[in-house]
Amino acid sequence: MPGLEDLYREIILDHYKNPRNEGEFPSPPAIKAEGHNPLCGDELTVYVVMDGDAIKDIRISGQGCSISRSSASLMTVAVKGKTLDEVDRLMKIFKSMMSISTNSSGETEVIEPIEYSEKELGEMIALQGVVKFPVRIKCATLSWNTLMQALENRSS
Amino acid sequence: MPGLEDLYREIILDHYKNPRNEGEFPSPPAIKAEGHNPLCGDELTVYVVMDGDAIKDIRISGQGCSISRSSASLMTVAVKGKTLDEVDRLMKIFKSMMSISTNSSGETEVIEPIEYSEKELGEMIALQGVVKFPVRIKCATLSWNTLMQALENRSS
Amino acid sequence: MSKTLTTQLNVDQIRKDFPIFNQPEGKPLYFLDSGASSQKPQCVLDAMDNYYSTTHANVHRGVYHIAEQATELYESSRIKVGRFISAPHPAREILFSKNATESLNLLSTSLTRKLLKTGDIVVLSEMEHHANMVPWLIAKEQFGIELRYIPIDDNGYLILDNIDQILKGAKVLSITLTSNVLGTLNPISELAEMAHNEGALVIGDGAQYVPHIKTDVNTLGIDFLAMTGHKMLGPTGIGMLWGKSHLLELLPPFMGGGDMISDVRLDGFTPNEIPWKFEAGTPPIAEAIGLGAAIDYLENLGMENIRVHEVSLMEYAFDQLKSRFGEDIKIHGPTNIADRSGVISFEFKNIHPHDVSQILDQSGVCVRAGHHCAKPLMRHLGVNATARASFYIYNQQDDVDALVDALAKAEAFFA
Amino acid sequence: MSKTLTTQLNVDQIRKDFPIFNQPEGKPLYFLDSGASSQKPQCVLDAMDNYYSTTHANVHRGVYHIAEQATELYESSRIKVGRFISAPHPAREILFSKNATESLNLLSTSLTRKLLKTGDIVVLSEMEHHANMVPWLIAKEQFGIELRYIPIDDNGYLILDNIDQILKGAKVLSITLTSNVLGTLNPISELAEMAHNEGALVIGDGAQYVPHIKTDVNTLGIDFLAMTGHKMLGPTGIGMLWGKSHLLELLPPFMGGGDMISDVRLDGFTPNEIPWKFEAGTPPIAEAIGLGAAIDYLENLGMENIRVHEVSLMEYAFDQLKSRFGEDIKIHGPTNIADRSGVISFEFKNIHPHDVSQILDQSGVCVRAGHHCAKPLMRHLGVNATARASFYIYNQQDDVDALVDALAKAEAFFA
Ligand SMILES: Cc1ncc(COP(=O)(O)O)c(C=O)c1O
Ligand SMILES: Cc1ncc(COP(=O)(O)O)c(C=O)c1O
Repeated sequence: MPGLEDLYREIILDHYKNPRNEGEFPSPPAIKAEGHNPLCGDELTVYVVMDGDAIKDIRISGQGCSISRSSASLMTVAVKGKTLDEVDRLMKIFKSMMSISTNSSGETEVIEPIEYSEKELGEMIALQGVVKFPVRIKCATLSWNTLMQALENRSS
Repeated sequence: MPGLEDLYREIILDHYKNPRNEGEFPSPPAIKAEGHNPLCGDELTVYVVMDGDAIKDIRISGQGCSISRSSASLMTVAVKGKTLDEVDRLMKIFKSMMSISTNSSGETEVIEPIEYSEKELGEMIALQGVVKFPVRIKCATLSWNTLMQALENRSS
Repeated sequence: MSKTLTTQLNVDQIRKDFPIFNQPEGKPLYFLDSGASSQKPQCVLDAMDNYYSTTHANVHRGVYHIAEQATELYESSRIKVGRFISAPHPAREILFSKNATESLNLLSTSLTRKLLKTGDIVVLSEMEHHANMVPWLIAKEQFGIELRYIPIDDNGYLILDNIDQILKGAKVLSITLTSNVLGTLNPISELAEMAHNEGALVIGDGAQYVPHIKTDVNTLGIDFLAMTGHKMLGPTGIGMLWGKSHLLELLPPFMGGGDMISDVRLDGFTPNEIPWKFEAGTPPIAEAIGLGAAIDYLENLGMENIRVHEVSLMEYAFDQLKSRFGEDIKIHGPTNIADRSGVISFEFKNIHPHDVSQILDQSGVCVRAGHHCAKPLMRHLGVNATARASFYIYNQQDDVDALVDALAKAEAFFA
Repeated sequence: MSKTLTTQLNVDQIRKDFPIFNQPEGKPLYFLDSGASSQKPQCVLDAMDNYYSTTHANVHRGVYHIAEQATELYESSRIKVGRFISAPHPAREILFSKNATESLNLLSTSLTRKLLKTGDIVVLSEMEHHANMVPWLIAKEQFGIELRYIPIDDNGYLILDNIDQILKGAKVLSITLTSNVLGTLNPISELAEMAHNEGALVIGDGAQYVPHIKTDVNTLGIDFLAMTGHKMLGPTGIGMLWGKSHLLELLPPFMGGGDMISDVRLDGFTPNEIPWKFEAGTPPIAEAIGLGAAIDYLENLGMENIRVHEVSLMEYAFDQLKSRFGEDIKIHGPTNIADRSGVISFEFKNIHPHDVSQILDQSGVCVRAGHHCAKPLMRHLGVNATARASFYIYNQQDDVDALVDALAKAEAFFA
């Protein structure tokens, strides 16, 4: 059985206790999406302010467990200022990291794992231990899925 | 495991090979009912000619296994000439004999077992061994249930 | 600190019967999630293994000996279930399904096929499990029935002030005997009487009740009772439904297939007699047999003793949790333990239930975290999730102590 | 007389794995009723016992370790099932139900809720098991869909002369891959192609096929496949349904309850993602795990080898029965064994199948007698019932010999 320290790294606890980019933006103009985790009922809302092809600013509000909230916070830091292509790659990298147990846990999303360097992950690497706790993967991916939803809402 | 001789007594084989009161009556005036065994799909039709309160004559047609057909044949012999009250008692006696394993086999009909002497059963006692083969009880009771149905059709 | 429990159960002895508590290299297992699914005693596993190893065959259709024996075992489990809840006609009034959820879907479907029409009113409560809510929401979507809900107050009790109004004209009242989140024991026989006075049928969801409290459908005064095997020491894959025989006879079948018919033609079919009319296809044979063994085990302990044991554990737990954590722990539902079944849902400081559960797990303490399939109730409570500890026959003071200690660790961890 | 079988299976070894064939004081058991339900190898019982003894807990909802492990085991069985039939997306396209019957009811209900409307045509065949007939008869009764049947000829083959006509305008073709009475292997991929050309969805009933013949849903070319665990060495209480993912996504849920929702409000609900959308309530967890072990066992033997073994047994049986009883035995279905799966339905002299089966039982020979849940087919054959012997991996020449000898005894008894 994997230990707690695999799950709760210092970075995670820090982002949990001091979440970055928390709050709301008026929407519109900000694009917005709501996501929730059917396992526990946690909900969060993502607000994105675009600047052309890039994410100019992002905020997140809602409730959640330490994994869900720290992952959201880490995500905001990672994507702010990035172009959509960069964000897409980050999302794929993140999902690849999370998908290690995709098959055996029967996760719905079958993402083709991609090659990446640890450096690209930045602080998000702290979430690596989550894969040893398959039930929590949904907590970690909630914010990403909601961001993707927001970006899709934009195009439609 | 009970042996074959419990099930297939000589009397049974005799009534199976030489069924009494086989055939049909024009209906009306004869009252008639069709019964079938959902287990195997066997079907039989009972024709009853009443004389006031008594069964004047009875015939049976259809297909069935040795137990079902011999029981039907034995029944016709037992009820011919009897009043409805007598028939009702015979039916209850027969069901009591069959109901020994009623509960444990989950039979649908929960008949209050009644007291009776073996003499009242006559040749029908040959069917006593059927209770050791719960699945076959439905074969043995098919003709009786169909007769009851016919008598009910009459009153309605 | 170490008040002793008031119990007739020999828990040490009981735990020996459960292989999961006796693993060779087992770390301690403080299993406080029987509300989700109970553990199984060896005798239940043995009953199934024995069956498979000596006399497995499909039931109802075989003339040969082992098929007949399989049928006999299967049908006698039906009777055991019936007697367990004092059903007037055990052999005819118990149906086997796959879980309580199917039992409730069977009812909602069968009732809407025959007895309910557009605009008819079905009354539920706001504390229902999704299993007794979503089937009715589907019926609403499909057939236009209307739903009314009995609200709940801040202490987790049903608000009965306007109950006359709510039940007025209702065709069905479907309600849980006890809440899987709050633990509230609802006043079923009173509600049933009121509903019957309105001409409504009454369905009880007994999933959380029947495993813990001596159940008599006659005194409950209801018409149907849904149950599930895996929460009462039985295997997964089996649920039960009790119904009054004249109602079961009236209702049309739910699923179609083998065994539930008396005749099939290319253009129609005639249903079988009850109870088989409601059992389409090969039933959960081994599971019924395992459930029968579970019922024997429970009856041997005595359902009254089980209740006393659980109440005593609850008292101890309330005591310990409150004295250790005071205002830092908030327990949902009635404070009067006599009004509760053995579940404790709580909020602990500001720590998310997922995190609570995960940290408790490190100490071998298993509690559930989530919405407990009762999202409308969660919304009422103003939370997304709670942590929930629930008790059963194999739990003891140790389990409560471990829970309290592990909570203290969680407190420290997230401090 | 003693032709040897063409087989890669070591049946002596296989039989050692099945406790029912190794009972201490066991009389010989010639089990020829696997078509109704197969026996179980020890490894299947062990997988379930192990699960219950080490890591049982309810799935999907628990954060703690044993709940997580239970979920992992349950979900990995899903993937095993998917791979076993070459499903393109094993994790998303396999649903667990309680039996093949539920799988088919799920489809008939879900399809009528969304895709079918009054007057829409569903095509079946006249050789369907009640499990693939009664659900559609219910849908007909409830929603006014119309049924057409592909007829069968005297040799037990589908009559395809007018198939264009029959499929014209059809919305669904639901058909068995092989008849549980006649043994006929139907030309599924051809039929599927024709049905697809008409824009119809194609459902295969694989209950009698998947346990015996290597199955690849892609080459079959169908859209849905219903299966059942207990006929393929698995436990009772579990069925499976494969469906193309985009279709499963399109279809509304069948039953409502826990786990199949993403959100529930007092006035409505949002379904979960596939496959869970179709799994309401606590699923058959241990049963899925047992089924996983059964699939491992079958794959280890090799599905191709199993088919060769059964064909060889059938050849031997046809040979023996015909040479011993000549015209006194009438075997239904195709005479070409390559066109058959391993079931032999027969009439023997004028002896009623019940009596045949009962007398055979005295010699330890288990065959089924009855209408085999195919009453319309029985009517077509002009009988009320047949006796049926069916083969599986643990059967051998001995079983056939015992059948023949016991039939001779029955002949003598009723002479
Ligand atoms: C062809 C066919 N379809 C469906 C079924 C139904 O299977 P189950 O009873 O497991 O639902 C059977 C088995 O009886 C069958 O032979
Ligand atoms: C109150 C209540 N009703 C119904 C259910 C559903 O039981 P099952 O999942 O066995 O169908 C549960 C259990 O989760 C429950 O707690």
